[in-house]
Amino acid sequence: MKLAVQLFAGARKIAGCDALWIDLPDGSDVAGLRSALGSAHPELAALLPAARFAVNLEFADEQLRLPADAEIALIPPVSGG
Amino acid sequence: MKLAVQLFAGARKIAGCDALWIDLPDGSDVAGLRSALGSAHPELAALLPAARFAVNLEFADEQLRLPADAEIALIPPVSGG
Amino acid sequence: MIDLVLEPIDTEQALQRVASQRAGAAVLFLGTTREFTGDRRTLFLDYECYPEMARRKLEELEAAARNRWSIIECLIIHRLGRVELGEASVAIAVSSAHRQVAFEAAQWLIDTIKQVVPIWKQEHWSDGTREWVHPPAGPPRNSTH
Amino acid sequence: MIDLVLEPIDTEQALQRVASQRAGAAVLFLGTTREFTGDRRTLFLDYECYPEMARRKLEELEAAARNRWSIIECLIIHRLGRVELGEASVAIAVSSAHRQVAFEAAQWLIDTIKQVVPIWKQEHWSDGTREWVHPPAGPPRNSTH
Repeated sequence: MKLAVQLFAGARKIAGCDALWIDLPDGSDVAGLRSALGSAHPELAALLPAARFAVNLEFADEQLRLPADAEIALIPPVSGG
Repeated sequence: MKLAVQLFAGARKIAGCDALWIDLPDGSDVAGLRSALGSAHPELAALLPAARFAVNLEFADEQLRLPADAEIALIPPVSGG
Repeated sequence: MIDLVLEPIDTEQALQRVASQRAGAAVLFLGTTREFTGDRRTLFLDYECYPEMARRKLEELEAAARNRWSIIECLIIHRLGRVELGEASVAIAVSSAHRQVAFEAAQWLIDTIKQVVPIWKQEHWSDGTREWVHPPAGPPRNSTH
Repeated sequence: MIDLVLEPIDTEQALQRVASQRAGAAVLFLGTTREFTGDRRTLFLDYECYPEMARRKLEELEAAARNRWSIIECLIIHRLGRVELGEASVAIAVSSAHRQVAFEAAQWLIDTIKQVVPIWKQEHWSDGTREWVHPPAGPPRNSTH
Protein backbone atom coordinates (compact mmCIF):
# COMPACT_ATOMS: atom_id res chain seq x y z
CA MET A 1 0.00 0.00 0.00
CA LYS A 2 1.09 3.56 -0.65
CA LEU A 3 0.71 6.00 2.23
CA ALA A 4 1.17 9.74 2.49
CA VAL A 5 3.05 10.97 5.56
CA GLN A 6 2.51 14.60 6.46
CA LEU A 7 5.58 16.50 7.61
CA PHE A 8 5.91 19.50 9.91
CA ALA A 9 8.52 21.91 11.26
CA GLY A 10 12.07 20.52 11.16
CA ALA A 11 11.00 17.40 9.24
CA ARG A 12 9.34 19.51 6.57
CA LYS A 13 12.40 21.68 6.29
CA ILE A 14 14.77 18.70 5.98
CA ALA A 15 12.61 16.92 3.41
CA GLY A 16 11.82 20.11 1.55
CA CYS A 17 8.15 19.19 1.19
CA ASP A 18 4.88 18.96 3.15
CA ALA A 19 4.36 15.22 2.66
CA LEU A 20 6.14 12.08 1.49
CA TRP A 21 4.73 9.00 -0.16
CA ILE A 22 5.97 5.71 1.18
CA ASP A 23 5.40 2.15 -0.12
CA LEU A 24 4.67 -0.45 2.54
CA PRO A 25 3.47 -4.08 2.55
CA ASP A 26 -0.25 -4.29 3.39
CA GLY A 27 -0.78 -4.72 7.12
CA SER A 28 2.42 -2.91 8.09
CA ASP A 29 2.61 -1.35 11.52
CA VAL A 30 4.02 1.97 12.71
CA ALA A 31 7.41 0.40 13.44
CA GLY A 32 7.53 -0.75 9.82
CA LEU A 33 6.66 2.72 8.63
CA ARG A 34 9.37 4.25 10.81
CA SER A 35 11.96 1.89 9.44
CA ALA A 36 10.86 2.27 5.80
CA LEU A 37 10.81 6.05 6.07
CA GLY A 38 14.37 6.08 7.45
CA SER A 39 15.59 3.84 4.61
CA ALA A 40 13.85 5.79 1.86
CA HIS A 41 14.81 9.18 3.31
CA PRO A 42 18.11 8.93 5.17
CA GLU A 43 18.10 12.71 5.64
CA LEU A 44 15.29 12.15 8.20
CA ALA A 45 17.20 9.48 10.12
CA ALA A 46 18.52 11.84 12.81
CA LEU A 47 15.05 13.12 13.54
CA LEU A 48 13.14 9.82 13.48
CA PRO A 49 14.12 8.19 16.79
CA ALA A 50 12.64 11.02 18.88
CA ALA A 51 9.62 11.54 16.60
CA ARG A 52 6.16 10.07 17.08
CA PHE A 53 3.64 9.15 14.41
CA ALA A 54 0.05 10.30 14.45
CA VAL A 55 -2.53 8.05 12.81
CA ASN A 56 -5.95 9.62 12.30
CA LEU A 57 -5.03 12.49 14.63
CA GLU A 58 -3.93 10.26 17.54
CA PHE A 59 -0.42 9.32 18.65
CA ALA A 60 0.12 5.71 17.55
CA ASP A 61 1.93 2.84 19.25
CA GLU A 62 4.65 1.13 17.27
CA GLN A 63 2.43 -1.98 17.03
CA LEU A 64 -0.53 -0.20 15.48
CA ARG A 65 -1.42 -1.65 12.06
CA LEU A 66 -1.86 1.07 9.50
CA PRO A 67 -5.22 1.19 7.71
CA ALA A 68 -4.77 1.85 3.97
CA ASP A 69 -6.75 5.08 4.21
CA ALA A 70 -5.13 6.36 7.39
CA GLU A 71 -4.15 10.00 7.77
CA ILE A 72 -0.56 9.76 8.88
CA ALA A 73 1.74 12.47 10.18
CA LEU A 74 5.29 12.49 11.44
CA ILE A 75 5.38 14.42 14.74
CA PRO A 76 8.87 15.58 15.73
CA PRO A 77 9.21 16.61 19.39
CA VAL A 78 6.78 19.46 19.91
CA SER A 79 7.73 22.94 21.10
CA GLY A 80 4.45 24.78 21.54
CA GLY A 81 3.49 26.67 24.63
CA MET B 1 0.68 54.64 81.14
CA LYS B 2 -2.26 55.39 78.91
CA LEU B 3 -2.24 53.76 75.48
CA ALA B 4 -4.47 54.15 72.43
CA VAL B 5 -5.49 50.93 70.71
CA GLN B 6 -6.68 51.29 67.12
CA LEU B 7 -9.64 49.16 66.12
CA PHE B 8 -10.68 47.77 62.74
CA ALA B 9 -13.49 45.82 61.09
CA GLY B 10 -15.54 43.74 63.52
CA ALA B 11 -13.75 45.18 66.56
CA ARG B 12 -14.49 48.73 65.45
CA LYS B 13 -18.11 47.82 64.87
CA ILE B 14 -18.50 46.18 68.29
CA ALA B 15 -16.79 49.01 70.16
CA GLY B 16 -18.51 51.67 68.11
CA CYS B 17 -15.30 53.69 67.72
CA ASP B 18 -11.96 53.74 65.88
CA ALA B 19 -9.76 53.58 68.99
CA LEU B 20 -9.90 52.89 72.71
CA TRP B 21 -7.77 54.31 75.52
CA ILE B 22 -6.53 51.82 78.06
CA ASP B 23 -4.69 52.39 81.35
CA LEU B 24 -1.81 50.00 82.03
CA PRO B 25 1.01 49.82 84.56
CA ASP B 26 4.33 51.00 83.08
CA GLY B 27 6.26 48.10 81.55
CA SER B 28 3.16 46.06 80.73
CA ASP B 29 3.40 43.50 77.98
CA VAL B 30 0.98 42.53 75.22
CA ALA B 31 -0.58 39.80 77.37
CA GLY B 32 -1.31 42.45 80.01
CA LEU B 33 -2.89 44.67 77.38
CA ARG B 34 -5.04 41.80 76.09
CA SER B 35 -6.28 41.04 79.57
CA ALA B 36 -6.91 44.69 80.51
CA LEU B 37 -8.75 45.33 77.27
CA GLY B 38 -11.04 42.34 77.87
CA SER B 39 -11.82 43.54 81.40
CA ALA B 40 -12.47 47.14 80.43
CA HIS B 41 -14.47 46.22 77.33
CA PRO B 42 -16.24 42.90 77.88
CA GLU B 43 -18.04 43.37 74.54
CA LEU B 44 -14.68 42.62 72.87
CA ALA B 45 -14.08 39.42 74.88
CA ALA B 46 -15.39 37.06 72.21
CA LEU B 47 -13.11 38.56 69.58
CA LEU B 48 -9.92 38.87 71.65
CA PRO B 49 -8.67 35.27 71.83
CA ALA B 50 -8.28 34.99 68.03
CA ALA B 51 -7.02 38.55 67.57
CA ARG B 52 -3.39 39.65 67.35
CA PHE B 53 -1.89 42.96 68.43
CA ALA B 54 0.30 45.05 66.19
CA VAL B 55 2.91 47.24 67.87
CA ASN B 56 4.55 49.81 65.61
CA LEU B 57 3.15 48.05 62.52
CA GLU B 58 4.49 44.58 63.44
CA PHE B 59 2.66 41.63 64.95
CA ALA B 60 3.74 41.44 68.59
CA ASP B 61 4.45 38.45 70.82
CA GLU B 62 2.53 38.27 74.09
CA GLN B 63 5.79 38.92 75.96
CA LEU B 64 6.62 42.16 74.15
CA ARG B 65 6.86 45.10 76.57
CA LEU B 66 4.89 48.05 75.33
CA PRO B 67 6.81 51.31 74.88
CA ALA B 68 4.80 54.27 76.18
CA ASP B 69 4.72 55.86 72.71
CA ALA B 70 3.91 52.68 70.79
CA GLU B 71 1.37 52.68 67.95
CA ILE B 72 -0.90 49.82 68.93
CA ALA B 73 -3.66 48.16 66.94
CA LEU B 74 -5.97 45.25 67.59
CA ILE B 75 -5.90 42.97 64.56
CA PRO B 76 -8.85 40.58 64.39
CA PRO B 77 -8.38 37.62 62.00
CA VAL B 78 -7.81 39.09 58.56
CA SER B 79 -9.94 38.40 55.51
CA GLY B 80 -8.22 40.19 52.65
CA GLY B 81 -7.38 38.57 49.36
CA MET C 1 5.18 46.77 43.38
CA ILE C 2 2.25 47.31 45.74
CA ASP C 3 -1.02 49.11 45.11
CA LEU C 4 -4.01 49.67 47.39
CA VAL C 5 -6.75 51.01 45.14
CA LEU C 6 -10.36 52.13 45.27
CA GLU C 7 -11.10 51.61 41.56
CA PRO C 8 -11.54 48.35 39.62
CA ILE C 9 -8.24 46.63 38.83
CA ASP C 10 -6.93 47.08 35.30
CA THR C 11 -5.63 43.59 34.52
CA GLU C 12 -4.18 44.54 31.16
CA GLN C 13 -2.10 47.24 32.78
CA ALA C 14 -1.10 44.88 35.60
CA LEU C 15 0.30 42.41 33.07
CA GLN C 16 2.13 45.19 31.25
CA ARG C 17 3.73 46.29 34.48
CA VAL C 18 5.31 42.85 34.98
CA ALA C 19 6.16 42.28 31.31
CA SER C 20 9.82 41.89 30.44
CA GLN C 21 11.80 40.58 27.51
CA ARG C 22 13.68 38.47 30.03
CA ALA C 23 10.41 36.78 31.05
CA GLY C 24 9.29 33.46 29.63
CA ALA C 25 6.20 33.36 31.80
CA ALA C 26 3.71 35.57 33.55
CA VAL C 27 1.06 34.38 36.00
CA LEU C 28 -1.85 36.56 37.00
CA PHE C 29 -4.05 35.56 39.91
CA LEU C 30 -7.40 37.27 40.49
CA GLY C 31 -9.47 36.79 43.60
CA THR C 32 -13.07 37.53 42.69
CA THR C 33 -16.32 37.93 44.58
CA ARG C 34 -18.61 34.91 44.51
CA GLU C 35 -22.33 35.51 44.52
CA PHE C 36 -23.24 32.54 46.73
CA THR C 37 -21.71 31.25 49.95
CA GLY C 38 -23.73 28.10 50.49
CA ASP C 39 -27.32 29.38 50.34
CA ARG C 40 -26.52 33.00 51.18
CA ARG C 41 -26.31 35.55 48.43
CA THR C 42 -23.77 38.36 48.51
CA LEU C 43 -24.75 41.75 47.08
CA PHE C 44 -21.26 43.27 47.29
CA LEU C 45 -18.20 43.41 49.54
CA ASP C 46 -16.59 46.26 51.39
CA TYR C 47 -12.86 46.14 52.16
CA GLU C 48 -11.10 48.02 54.96
CA CYS C 49 -7.46 47.97 55.97
CA TYR C 50 -4.92 49.25 58.47
CA PRO C 51 -3.22 51.28 55.76
CA GLU C 52 0.35 51.77 56.99
CA MET C 53 0.65 48.18 58.20
CA ALA C 54 -1.09 46.64 55.18
CA ARG C 55 1.33 48.40 52.86
CA ARG C 56 4.32 47.39 54.97
CA LYS C 57 3.21 43.75 55.12
CA LEU C 58 2.63 43.63 51.37
CA GLU C 59 6.10 45.08 50.76
CA GLU C 60 7.59 42.50 53.12
CA LEU C 61 5.82 39.72 51.23
CA GLU C 62 7.05 40.99 47.89
CA ALA C 63 10.61 41.16 49.28
CA ALA C 64 10.29 37.66 50.73
CA ALA C 65 9.04 36.28 47.40
CA ARG C 66 11.89 37.97 45.52
CA ASN C 67 14.31 36.51 48.01
CA ARG C 68 12.93 33.00 47.68
CA TRP C 69 12.34 32.85 43.90
CA SER C 70 13.99 34.26 40.77
CA ILE C 71 11.21 36.69 40.05
CA ILE C 72 11.61 39.32 37.35
CA GLU C 73 8.66 41.53 38.29
CA CYS C 74 5.99 41.25 40.94
CA LEU C 75 2.86 43.33 41.41
CA ILE C 76 0.24 43.04 44.14
CA ILE C 77 -2.93 45.13 43.89
CA HIS C 78 -5.65 45.04 46.55
CA ARG C 79 -8.99 46.81 46.31
CA LEU C 80 -10.39 48.81 49.21
CA GLY C 81 -13.94 50.04 49.67
CA ARG C 82 -16.87 48.61 47.79
CA VAL C 83 -16.22 45.70 45.41
CA GLU C 84 -19.04 44.47 43.21
CA LEU C 85 -19.87 40.85 42.40
CA GLY C 86 -17.49 39.35 39.87
CA GLU C 87 -14.91 42.10 40.31
CA ALA C 88 -11.43 41.25 41.51
CA SER C 89 -10.60 42.21 45.09
CA VAL C 90 -6.97 41.24 44.64
CA ALA C 91 -4.62 40.77 41.69
CA ILE C 92 -1.15 39.25 41.84
CA ALA C 93 1.04 39.32 38.75
CA VAL C 94 4.45 37.65 38.65
CA SER C 95 6.84 37.30 35.74
CA SER C 96 9.86 35.01 35.62
CA ALA C 97 12.19 33.33 33.18
CA HIS C 98 10.64 29.90 33.87
CA ARG C 99 7.01 29.23 34.58
CA GLN C 100 7.31 27.14 37.74
CA VAL C 101 8.66 30.15 39.63
CA ALA C 102 5.79 32.42 38.61
CA PHE C 103 3.17 29.82 39.59
CA GLU C 104 4.79 29.08 42.95
CA ALA C 105 5.39 32.70 43.88
CA ALA C 106 1.89 33.86 42.94
CA GLN C 107 0.33 31.03 44.92
CA TRP C 108 2.53 31.65 47.95
CA LEU C 109 1.75 35.36 47.83
CA ILE C 110 -2.03 34.93 47.84
CA ASP C 111 -1.86 32.21 50.52
CA THR C 112 0.27 34.45 52.74
CA ILE C 113 -1.66 37.67 52.08
CA LYS C 114 -4.74 35.91 53.39
CA GLN C 115 -2.94 35.17 56.64
CA VAL C 116 -0.88 38.22 57.54
CA VAL C 117 -2.02 41.39 55.80
CA PRO C 118 -4.39 43.55 57.90
CA ILE C 119 -7.22 43.82 55.40
CA TRP C 120 -10.79 42.83 56.19
CA LYS C 121 -13.88 42.34 54.15
CA GLN C 122 -17.45 42.98 55.08
CA GLU C 123 -20.11 40.85 53.40
CA HIS C 124 -23.27 42.67 52.40
CA TRP C 125 -25.90 39.95 52.19
CA SER C 126 -29.02 40.03 50.09
CA ASP C 127 -31.19 39.99 53.25
CA GLY C 128 -29.86 43.46 54.09
CA THR C 129 -27.49 42.33 56.83
CA ARG C 130 -23.76 42.96 56.79
CA GLU C 131 -20.98 41.07 58.51
CA TRP C 132 -17.23 41.54 58.99
CA VAL C 133 -15.44 38.34 58.10
CA HIS C 134 -12.99 37.09 60.72
CA PRO C 135 -11.97 33.58 59.78
CA PRO C 136 -10.91 31.10 62.46
CA ALA C 137 -7.21 31.39 63.31
CA GLY C 138 -4.68 29.42 61.29
CA PRO C 139 -5.04 28.55 57.62
CA PRO C 140 -8.70 29.34 56.84
CA ARG C 141 -10.86 26.26 56.63
CA ASN C 142 -13.43 27.91 54.40
CA SER C 143 -11.42 30.09 52.09
CA THR C 144 -13.47 32.24 49.78
CA HIS C 145 -11.10 32.05 46.84
CA MET D 1 -12.66 26.82 25.00
CA ILE D 2 -9.85 26.54 22.45
CA ASP D 3 -8.48 29.19 20.11
CA LEU D 4 -5.66 29.02 17.58
CA VAL D 5 -5.03 32.60 16.53
CA LEU D 6 -2.78 34.66 14.28
CA GLU D 7 -3.24 37.96 16.12
CA PRO D 8 -1.88 39.05 19.52
CA ILE D 9 -3.78 37.56 22.44
CA ASP D 10 -6.29 39.87 24.13
CA THR D 11 -5.72 39.04 27.79
CA GLU D 12 -8.52 41.27 29.05
CA GLN D 13 -10.99 39.44 26.82
CA ALA D 14 -9.53 36.07 27.84
CA LEU D 15 -10.22 36.86 31.50
CA GLN D 16 -13.73 38.03 30.69
CA ARG D 17 -14.42 34.77 28.88
CA VAL D 18 -13.66 32.75 32.03
CA ALA D 19 -15.31 35.20 34.45
CA SER D 20 -18.25 33.89 36.46
CA GLN D 21 -20.12 34.97 39.55
CA ARG D 22 -19.58 31.44 40.82
CA ALA D 23 -15.81 31.94 40.59
CA GLY D 24 -13.69 32.94 43.56
CA ALA D 25 -10.47 32.77 41.57
CA ALA D 26 -9.09 33.12 38.10
CA VAL D 27 -5.56 32.24 37.04
CA LEU D 28 -4.09 33.44 33.77
CA PHE D 29 -0.84 31.97 32.51
CA LEU D 30 1.06 33.65 29.68
CA GLY D 31 4.02 32.07 27.94
CA THR D 32 6.09 34.89 26.47
CA THR D 33 9.06 35.14 24.15
CA ARG D 34 12.37 35.73 25.87
CA GLU D 35 14.95 37.80 24.08
CA PHE D 36 18.00 35.80 25.21
CA THR D 37 18.62 32.07 25.34
CA GLY D 38 22.04 31.99 26.96
CA ASP D 39 24.08 34.30 24.72
CA ARG D 40 21.87 33.99 21.67
CA ARG D 41 19.40 36.72 20.90
CA THR D 42 15.98 35.94 19.44
CA LEU D 43 14.45 38.38 16.96
CA PHE D 44 11.03 36.73 16.83
CA LEU D 45 9.38 33.31 16.78
CA ASP D 46 7.30 31.57 14.18
CA TYR D 47 4.75 28.94 15.25
CA GLU D 48 3.38 26.16 13.06
CA CYS D 49 0.94 23.41 13.92
CA TYR D 50 -0.81 20.31 12.63
CA PRO D 51 -4.16 22.10 12.78
CA GLU D 52 -6.75 19.31 13.08
CA MET D 53 -4.68 17.36 15.59
CA ALA D 54 -3.59 20.40 17.60
CA ARG D 55 -7.21 21.44 18.03
CA ARG D 56 -8.25 17.91 18.97
CA LYS D 57 -5.43 17.54 21.50
CA LEU D 58 -6.23 20.89 23.09
CA GLU D 59 -9.89 19.90 23.38
CA GLU D 60 -8.86 16.60 24.96
CA LEU D 61 -6.70 18.45 27.48
CA GLU D 62 -9.50 20.83 28.38
CA ALA D 63 -11.85 17.87 28.85
CA ALA D 64 -9.25 16.05 30.97
CA ALA D 65 -8.73 19.12 33.16
CA ARG D 66 -12.49 19.56 33.61
CA ASN D 67 -12.73 15.90 34.54
CA ARG D 68 -9.94 16.11 37.09
CA TRP D 69 -10.72 19.48 38.70
CA SER D 70 -13.84 21.51 39.54
CA ILE D 71 -13.22 24.10 36.89
CA ILE D 72 -15.85 26.72 36.08
CA GLU D 73 -14.39 27.97 32.80
CA CYS D 74 -11.25 27.14 30.90
CA LEU D 75 -9.75 28.88 27.88
CA ILE D 76 -6.60 27.95 25.97
CA ILE D 77 -5.33 30.29 23.26
CA HIS D 78 -2.24 29.52 21.18
CA ARG D 79 -0.67 31.86 18.68
CA LEU D 80 0.40 30.68 15.22
CA GLY D 81 2.67 32.43 12.77
CA ARG D 82 5.02 35.20 13.76
CA VAL D 83 5.20 36.16 17.45
CA GLU D 84 7.25 39.17 18.47
CA LEU D 85 9.49 39.46 21.50
CA GLY D 86 7.55 39.95 24.70
CA GLU D 87 4.27 38.84 23.15
CA ALA D 88 2.45 35.84 24.54
CA SER D 89 2.56 32.68 22.42
CA VAL D 90 0.10 30.92 24.71
CA ALA D 91 -2.52 32.00 27.23
CA ILE D 92 -4.34 29.71 29.63
CA ALA D 93 -7.17 31.11 31.73
CA VAL D 94 -8.97 29.02 34.35
CA SER D 95 -11.67 30.07 36.79
CA SER D 96 -12.83 28.08 39.79
CA ALA D 97 -14.63 28.48 43.09
CA HIS D 98 -11.40 27.95 45.04
CA ARG D 99 -7.97 29.12 44.01
CA GLN D 100 -5.99 25.89 44.40
CA VAL D 101 -7.95 24.33 41.55
CA ALA D 102 -7.28 27.17 39.14
CA PHE D 103 -3.54 27.15 39.91
CA GLU D 104 -3.22 23.38 39.58
CA ALA D 105 -5.27 23.12 36.40
CA ALA D 106 -3.49 26.00 34.64
CA GLN D 107 -0.11 24.55 35.52
CA TRP D 108 -1.06 21.04 34.43
CA LEU D 109 -2.44 22.40 31.15
CA ILE D 110 0.71 24.28 30.19
CA ASP D 111 2.96 21.37 31.26
CA THR D 112 0.91 18.94 29.18
CA ILE D 113 0.47 21.22 26.15
CA LYS D 114 4.26 21.37 25.94
CA GLN D 115 4.39 17.58 25.71
CA VAL D 116 1.52 16.46 23.52
CA VAL D 117 0.12 19.21 21.30
CA PRO D 118 1.56 19.20 17.75
CA ILE D 119 2.72 22.82 17.66
CA TRP D 120 6.29 23.81 16.86
CA LYS D 121 8.24 27.01 17.10
CA GLN D 122 10.99 28.28 14.91
CA GLU D 123 13.58 30.56 16.47
CA HIS D 124 14.70 33.45 14.32
CA TRP D 125 18.08 34.39 15.72
CA SER D 126 19.73 37.79 15.52
CA ASP D 127 22.53 36.31 13.36
CA GLY D 128 19.98 35.72 10.62
CA THR D 129 19.69 31.96 11.12
CA ARG D 130 16.48 30.17 11.93
CA GLU D 131 15.92 26.88 13.68
CA TRP D 132 12.95 24.63 14.39
CA VAL D 133 12.92 23.70 18.06
CA HIS D 134 12.60 19.97 18.76
CA PRO D 135 13.32 19.42 22.44
CA PRO D 136 14.75 16.10 23.63
CA ALA D 137 12.03 13.51 24.31
CA GLY D 138 10.37 13.43 27.73
CA PRO D 139 9.79 16.44 29.94
CA PRO D 140 11.96 19.14 28.36
CA ARG D 141 15.17 19.79 30.26
CA ASN D 142 15.54 23.34 28.98
CA SER D 143 12.02 24.64 28.89
CA THR D 144 11.70 28.14 27.50
CA HIS D 145 8.88 29.24 29.78
